Amino acid sequence: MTTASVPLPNWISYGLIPLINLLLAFFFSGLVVWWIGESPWEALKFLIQGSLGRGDAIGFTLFYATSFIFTGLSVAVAFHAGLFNIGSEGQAYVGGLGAALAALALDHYVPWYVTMPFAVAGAAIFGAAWAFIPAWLQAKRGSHIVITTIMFNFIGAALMVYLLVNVLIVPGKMAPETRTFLEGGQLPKLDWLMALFGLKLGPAPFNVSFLIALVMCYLVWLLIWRTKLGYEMRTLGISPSAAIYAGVPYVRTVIIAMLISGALAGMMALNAVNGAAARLQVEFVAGAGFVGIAVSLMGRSHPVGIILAAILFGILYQGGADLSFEMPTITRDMIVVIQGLVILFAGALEHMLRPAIVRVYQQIARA
Amino acid sequence: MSLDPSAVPAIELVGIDKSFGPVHANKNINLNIAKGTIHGIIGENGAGKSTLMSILYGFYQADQGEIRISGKPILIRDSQAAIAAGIGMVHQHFMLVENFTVLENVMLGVEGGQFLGRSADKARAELERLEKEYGLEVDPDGIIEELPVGAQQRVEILKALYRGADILILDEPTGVLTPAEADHLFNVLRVLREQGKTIILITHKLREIMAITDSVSVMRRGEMVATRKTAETTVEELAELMVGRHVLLHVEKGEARPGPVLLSVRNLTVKDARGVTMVDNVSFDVRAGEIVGIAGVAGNGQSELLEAIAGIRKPFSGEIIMDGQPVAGLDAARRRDLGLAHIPEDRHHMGLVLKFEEYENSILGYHRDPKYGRGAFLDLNAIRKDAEDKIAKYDIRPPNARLRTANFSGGNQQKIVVAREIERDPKLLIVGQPTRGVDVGAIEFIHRRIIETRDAGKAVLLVSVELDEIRSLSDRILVMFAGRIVGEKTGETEEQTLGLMMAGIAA
Amino acid sequence: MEFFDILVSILGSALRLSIPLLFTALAGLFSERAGVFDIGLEGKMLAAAFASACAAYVTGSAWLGLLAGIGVSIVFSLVHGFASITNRGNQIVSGVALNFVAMGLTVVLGQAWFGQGGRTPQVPGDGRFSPIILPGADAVRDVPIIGPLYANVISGHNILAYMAFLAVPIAWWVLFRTRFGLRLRAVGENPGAVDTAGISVTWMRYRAVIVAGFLCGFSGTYLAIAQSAAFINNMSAGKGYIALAALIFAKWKPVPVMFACLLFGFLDAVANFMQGKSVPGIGEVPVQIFQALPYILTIVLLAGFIGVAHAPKAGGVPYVKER
Amino acid sequence: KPALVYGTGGKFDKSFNEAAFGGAEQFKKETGVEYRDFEPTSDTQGEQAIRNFASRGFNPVVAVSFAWTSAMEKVAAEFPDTKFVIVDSVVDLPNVRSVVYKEEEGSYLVGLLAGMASQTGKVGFVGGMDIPLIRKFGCGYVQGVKAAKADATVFQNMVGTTGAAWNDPVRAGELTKNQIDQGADVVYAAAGASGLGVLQTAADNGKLGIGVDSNQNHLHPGKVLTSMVKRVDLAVYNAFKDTQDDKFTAGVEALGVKEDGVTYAVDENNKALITPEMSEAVEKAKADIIAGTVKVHDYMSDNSCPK
Ligand SMILES: Nc1ncnc2c1ncn2[C@@H]1O[C@H](COP(=O)(O)OP(=O)(O)OP(=O)(O)O)[C@@H](O)[C@H]1O
Ligand SMILES: Nc1ncnc2c1ncn2[C@@H]1O[C@H](COP(=O)(O)OP(=O)(O)OP(=O)(O)O)[C@@H](O)[C@H]1O
Ligand SMILES: [Mg+2]
Ligand SMILES: [Mg+2]
Repeated sequence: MTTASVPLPNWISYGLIPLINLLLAFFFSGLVVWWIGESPWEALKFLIQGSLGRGDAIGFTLFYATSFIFTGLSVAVAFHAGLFNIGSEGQAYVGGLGAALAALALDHYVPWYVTMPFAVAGAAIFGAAWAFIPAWLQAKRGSHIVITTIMFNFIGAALMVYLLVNVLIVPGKMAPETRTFLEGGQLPKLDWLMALFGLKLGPAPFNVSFLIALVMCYLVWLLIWRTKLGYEMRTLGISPSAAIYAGVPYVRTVIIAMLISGALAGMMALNAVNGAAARLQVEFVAGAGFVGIAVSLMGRSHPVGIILAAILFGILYQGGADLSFEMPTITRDMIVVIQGLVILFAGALEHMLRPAIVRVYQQIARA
Repeated sequence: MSLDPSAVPAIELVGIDKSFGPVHANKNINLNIAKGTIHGIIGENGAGKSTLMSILYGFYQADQGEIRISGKPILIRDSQAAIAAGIGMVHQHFMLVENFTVLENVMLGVEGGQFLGRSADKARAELERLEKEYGLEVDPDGIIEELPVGAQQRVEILKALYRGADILILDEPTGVLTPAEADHLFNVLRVLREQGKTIILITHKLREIMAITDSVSVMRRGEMVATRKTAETTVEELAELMVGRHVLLHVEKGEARPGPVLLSVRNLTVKDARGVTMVDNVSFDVRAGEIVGIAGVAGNGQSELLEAIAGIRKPFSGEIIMDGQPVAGLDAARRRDLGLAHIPEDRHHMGLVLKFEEYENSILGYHRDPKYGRGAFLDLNAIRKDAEDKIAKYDIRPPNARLRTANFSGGNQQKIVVAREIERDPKLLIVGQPTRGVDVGAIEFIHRRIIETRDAGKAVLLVSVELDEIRSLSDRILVMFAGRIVGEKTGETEEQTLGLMMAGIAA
Repeated sequence: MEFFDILVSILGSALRLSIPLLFTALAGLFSERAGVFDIGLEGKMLAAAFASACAAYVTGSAWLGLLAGIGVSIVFSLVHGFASITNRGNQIVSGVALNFVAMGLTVVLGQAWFGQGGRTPQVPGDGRFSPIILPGADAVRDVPIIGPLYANVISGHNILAYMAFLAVPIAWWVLFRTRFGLRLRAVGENPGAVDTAGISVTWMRYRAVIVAGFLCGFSGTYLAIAQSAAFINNMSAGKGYIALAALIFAKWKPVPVMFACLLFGFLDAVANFMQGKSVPGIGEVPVQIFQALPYILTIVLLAGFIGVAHAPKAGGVPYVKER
Repeated sequence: KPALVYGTGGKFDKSFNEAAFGGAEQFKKETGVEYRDFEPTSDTQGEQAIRNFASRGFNPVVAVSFAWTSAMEKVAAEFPDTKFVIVDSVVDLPNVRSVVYKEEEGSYLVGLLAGMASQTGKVGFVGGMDIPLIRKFGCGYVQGVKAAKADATVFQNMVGTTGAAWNDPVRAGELTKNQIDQGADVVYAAAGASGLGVLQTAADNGKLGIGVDSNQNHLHPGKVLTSMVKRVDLAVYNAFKDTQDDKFTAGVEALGVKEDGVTYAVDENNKALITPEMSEAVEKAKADIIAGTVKVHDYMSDNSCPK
């Protein structure tokens, strides 16, 4: 008999299965490491030490995690409405413009906590704006959002490079980037938070936007499971035909979902631009938007899951940097491989193990 | 025609068993069918008929059991094997490639050679021969999606014959046919029988069973409950076997006290995606305190009419006036606000979100109602409380508002929908196939609720393909044929008369 | 340098730039016509480029390079098949995943093996597909109009380029004139029909994705050891997505696919040519505009201004018989 | 313990980074002192690598490529007692030595050769990322070409405007092909790894290329006119050496023809291409520059190039 429609308890569906998938992904990553002639265990050791071993390491880990929480939420919100937003990367990039403009405009005159709301708004609005056209095309014209968002990633990159190279660059400087923000344009580090745990943050750019990210997690949770809009998004996401029956307005819901998704992606810039670099740089997103896909898939599109997944990837990114430093034969791109494998196993192959697990479960259930 | 019992049966099914996850669709089925006969299979929706046939055709694999073709046990691993064993099937939902030509569809799988060029010409010749022989005209170069359903079904039959089938399975072939087409089909089947081919005919229409089959089997909830020689049984007996007890589907109900008109439809025309007119300039009224039933063979536009009134499908032209207010421009949600409730035909794809928990479905379509939460937020406690009340009142089992809807049985799923829509106490209730795939207990329960709604002075519009249901519930009956309303009758009207009207013959 | 020479030069460049798109789009054609969407074209191209460069560098033979490219690309296809056909996973998610695996793995291995920041070493002469001067090219070079056209646009490409254009009629013939093609198209429209006709949907789709892998092998190889002489990090640079767009733009038909790819190639060539030059009236246009042009155009086309494109009906939907 | 952080091109890029690697190796050979190096594959890794070395007590920490400028500014401030060296950019901190080259002078020399070698009187320049530094190369090159043929035309293109531009030989090759189609018969590549595409295309089309940073003549023997050698190896070697004999000096160090920081390369691969009068002329130019009688304009001095 087929096992597809046999119900499983949540702790299996949302706990055990993702965990096993994750382990599979790591197993294959280990194979790659072994293939290029290094010891997976050694690698793992460096990875953990490098990401959790010291205060600043943890700081970096959480810094990366912050970015991934934003992009993960971004992907998840769209996902709940049945939309696959691959454009978080570009939306975050353009969002950076909003965040930077706010900082550049205000940092001379006001302290950071005055600038912050404007930076948040700027990032969100620019990010959302970048998601709008794909959303509109999907809703009105039915052009596939996956393709359009990918295209907008490229267009966004071109736009930002143009602005940075020709408009925002500091004359005479080599690198295409804005001037460094003053205190008033930056988001302060969370040394005190680390201090609470007796850790020294050191140079790690772990900053206030982490708290903003947590707030966003709560808001997203509210939106999806506690609001009427969220209910409509989920209905549309699971069963478009039922959504029509229920009178869920398709165009409006799709566009709003994507705007929220884009806004969340945009806010990732707070962490990288206002928090860390204190300037807008070319390619500052550095793939965080794509990591969001893996994070959201791993976290089953639930804020709590996303936080955990984001921290996991934070560990990968920070630990990976250290790893590649200790084992020069393993470049940091190893992370991209792992990321791909996680998406493969936690996403595309999520059902691979289900039949087997269902049988085992039924055995145990009977016994 | 040989009904000699000593002869080896063409088909023997021994202990066939099949489950789809929680659904036990076929339970230890045994069946013999003699060569050169037409064998009917009847049963409620969801009884397991299609599943059984799909197993015989190798589309599904049985979990247990054996299949013997003219005595020889064979393993039918896939349709290839079935075809090789001389079995052909016309599926309930056609299996045609819509943007291919008739010829391409017929050739698919039996192209006769790596390259299409010459073999196509051979196929064309053969196809034309078959068309002549059985009088199944279709244009070999016609594109499927541009053909009427009847023609598409002919293509399905030609496909089977082209593959040299000796055993032909037809799963509810007449559901989509006009009576004329149906008669034509039966003539074809008779010709095939003369040639010694064995035919299995699945249908809901006892009339057809009596008209054409030599023997008939009845399925109920996955089991094969009886097999009879058609000559030796009666419609009443079959009906009783089907639902498992003596059917007096006539629910006792008092006189209707019609009030003011709550729904009036004026010159409504609805076209489907392909631009084919499904509802053709229809006008009628439904008054408070009456049940108006719309009878008709499936596919004569009732579904489209219902969806147009519900605001799910855009009318092409005409007016829909609800409680004195034109609503053609409004979407489903707005119409609900005006007091419309809608029990849709398809609970799995419209009425419910199977992945949701029960309580979430209990507000589907009404989630914006302030009673379920102020402002932008949902008040989960209020919603669950409300859901539990309905569960109690409608005896939905298991009584658990936190259970995934997909894990309720169909009948209970249907009760969830009925409870949600009727408990709104709407001004106007429109109902489609309220008891499809629902067991008898649930059927009576749902019927009673619908009548109570009427007696509470609501207007009810009922669409069903089950004549008995229509007759026992409706105060007035409108008969729909080919998108038109061909006549109006009272609930007491004889089945035969209605049947003729549904066939588009008499008015 | 007057207009005609410019045109010739741009056309030649456009042709060269459209080859990888063409192979890839044809790959997508087979896969999607069979109902398997493939965002992973990008990754397959990249993996193939890397494999071919490595093999060509080690063996010094371009053809072995091609073989390696095809092999690796097919492996990726099979993984995609395993996820989206056998395990009925989300085809887009699977494609995205494979793109990442390819992007990362190529650099990781490249760096580990050659220590050139993920690049492979330069492939020596025989390891590359070098330009072929068609017979008489030099002879007719000076004939006005056709001379330069033949000599600089038609002639002087490498064997893969000519294969690409040969592949178009072949693809058409296979899809519309063979049993394989008939079944392939059917499985992309209504797998149920194929199944009940006694043909294995799974096997059909696997064959389709294998063909896709095969073709991506060519495009990757072209990038690495025909157009250039080594593998470079992420050298596919989004071409896979552009090819996908070209495929949609061409409404899943072989010959239009060719023209779509030529169009995108032309845009790219113009972008290169225009850079630093000023457009009469407008003045100097920032290169970024030209670099973004193919993507912007894609959006415009997808927005339906080409009329609605009808994707294969069963596209993107795993074939599920039993719920 | 000295440490070295390469640019994103990778250690063996046959160019800039490989030159740096050479310098470090030479130091190791002479002194027997081990050193650590790291090859970032993306811009984000540079800062962490530099910091990691510093925090692990490496000294000096040498970072080649302007890409690490801002990273260096940050980290050097964090570790005031560590000596840092940045190549190709200026970081104004008491513990940082900034080594820059007078690329305009080296480019002038190869430009002169290009001008003389060109039959068509048309030559090309393909830059990597469009930044002042690369324009500086182009500007010196143009001056050299004009010095040889006052009426010569020079086509100039940049591969791109982001870090990717250093890594895109395909586009670089297409740009080169364009220039060749327009008549160029010598093309100067100042584009890191993308330059490989330039030299490749030039060679494929029977034209001459000019290499950059390290001696690239051997890549396509007989097809590379010469290479504008930039002695990054010197910068690295000196940095290591000076720190060892603690003669380390912070501040800007500008290496030109005079300091032998930039020059043009002649070896058996391109001997045949350099005619006696060419070498005579270029040697003279070299002398004049050292003597100061020829002044090559530096683009970055005023962000403009004399037409
Ligand atoms: N592919 C499937 N996956 C899961 N459950 C299925 C599947 N097909 C049928 N079922 C379930 O099996 C049961 C029998 O279905 P089946 O289609 O055989 O009934 P039927 O007698 O043909 O009904 P109808 O008269 O409506 O055609 C139903 O409960 C149905 O929901
Ligand atoms: N399309 C479907 N998708 C998911 N589950 C289904 C589907 N069809 C049926 N099921 C499940 O199969 C089980 C039986 O469904 P079915 O419609 O056959 O009801 P049933 O078996 O006839 O029970 P009853 O009619 O007595 O309520 C239910 O759990 C139902 O959720
Ligand atoms: Mg059925
Ligand atoms: Mg049922």
